[in-house]
Amino acid sequence: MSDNRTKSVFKEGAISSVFIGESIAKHQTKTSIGAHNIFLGQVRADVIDNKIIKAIEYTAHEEMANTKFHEIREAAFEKYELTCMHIYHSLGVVNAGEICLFVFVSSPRRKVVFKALEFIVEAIKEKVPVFGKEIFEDNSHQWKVNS
Amino acid sequence: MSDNRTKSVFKEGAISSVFIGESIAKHQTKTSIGAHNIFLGQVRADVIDNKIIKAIEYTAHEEMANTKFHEIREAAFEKYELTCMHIYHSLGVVNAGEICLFVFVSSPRRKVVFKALEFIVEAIKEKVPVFGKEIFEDNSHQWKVNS
Amino acid sequence: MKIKIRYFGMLTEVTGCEEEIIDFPEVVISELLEMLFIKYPKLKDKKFQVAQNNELVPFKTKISSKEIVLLPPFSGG
Amino acid sequence: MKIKIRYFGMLTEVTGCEEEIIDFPEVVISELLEMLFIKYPKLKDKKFQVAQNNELVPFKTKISSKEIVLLPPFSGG
Repeated sequence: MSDNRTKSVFKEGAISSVFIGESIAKHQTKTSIGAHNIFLGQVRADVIDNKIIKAIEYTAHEEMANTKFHEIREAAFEKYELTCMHIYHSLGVVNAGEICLFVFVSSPRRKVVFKALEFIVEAIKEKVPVFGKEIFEDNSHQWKVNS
Repeated sequence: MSDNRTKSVFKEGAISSVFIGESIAKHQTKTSIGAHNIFLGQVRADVIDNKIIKAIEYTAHEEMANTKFHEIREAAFEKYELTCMHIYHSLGVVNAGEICLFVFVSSPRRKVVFKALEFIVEAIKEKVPVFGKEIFEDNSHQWKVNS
Repeated sequence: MKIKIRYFGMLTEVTGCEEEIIDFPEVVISELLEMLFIKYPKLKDKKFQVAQNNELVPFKTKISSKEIVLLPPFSGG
Repeated sequence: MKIKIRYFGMLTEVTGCEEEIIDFPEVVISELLEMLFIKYPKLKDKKFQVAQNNELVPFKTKISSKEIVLLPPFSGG
């Protein structure tokens, strides 16, 4: 049931709420699923030294990133009883308030989805070579650091 | 920032994927948010003694349930740094594959949303007087038991 | 004293009703339950909790509300 | 031996390029880095990891690929 393992993860620009809604709708034919858990990363308009972040521009080492996404997916299916899993990450410019990361796990039972989702999100942050350039309203920038 | 505390939780029938997508869209003006976490409960078409569950009919002690939802919301805002929180639960008939529970938490930072969402979902299951009647395809039924 | 008693979920199948008003002279919930067990012998076999004023209460609690609620195990979500 | 070296994120601001091909006689990544530190003195102050064949490798690893990648701290999501 670990379908869609080879679908591409990267999407150009922001991930729309309509796309997320449609992804949810597609799972309503899978009647063995009892619980979904969805993580969304949204770009914050942080203020640093009186300058506001207006967007993040994402770049990635795509070949290595896809290898890592695949490994994370395999590890999660191995560790947790999941019916399906989808990961989408933006490349290019994502404005403040827009969504840059969408992770979606589904399982017959709820307890597993919480653990699986956190495992996947933390692994993405740690292991996938994606780089965020935080762009201020005056078009200056700094490089994003994950905490 | 703990807005929408008094909105009603119960919705008649299933919760649509379009409604969920629109809820996500509404949060894109809140640019202090960095992470959303969404739990969706979906009705499973379980097979019991060769009979398939086609739907669950939910009833509730509504006054007590609303009191409990309010207490859970207050406790979650107290315990975790959340920007907003929304809970929706179906009443009436929800067919297999449809969504009956939608819990949505948002925070500036990701670590807190995982803990907060699990806390809220477990509290709902434990403390809110909602009752599921599992209806089989032959219209016989049994009463749902949470595990 | 007239008390409204409400039943939910599977308990409505034992009592055949969602609510009823009973004229009841006693003051403790457990005494009310004893009376209900006589009226509905199968109720004794069911797992349930009692709420008054929107809060679960122990069976030894005094009745302080005009409405007593019998709730089977919760199964939301 | 000609090796393609690729840079990502903030490192591209130090090197002024995203990739370059260097003719390099040595066999260990740390030796390649020593050469890059001479070419780009500011690179020494940057935190980065090295990948070859889509895997992070220690600096003492032998070069076994035509492509070596320098990656600053990851900041996806």
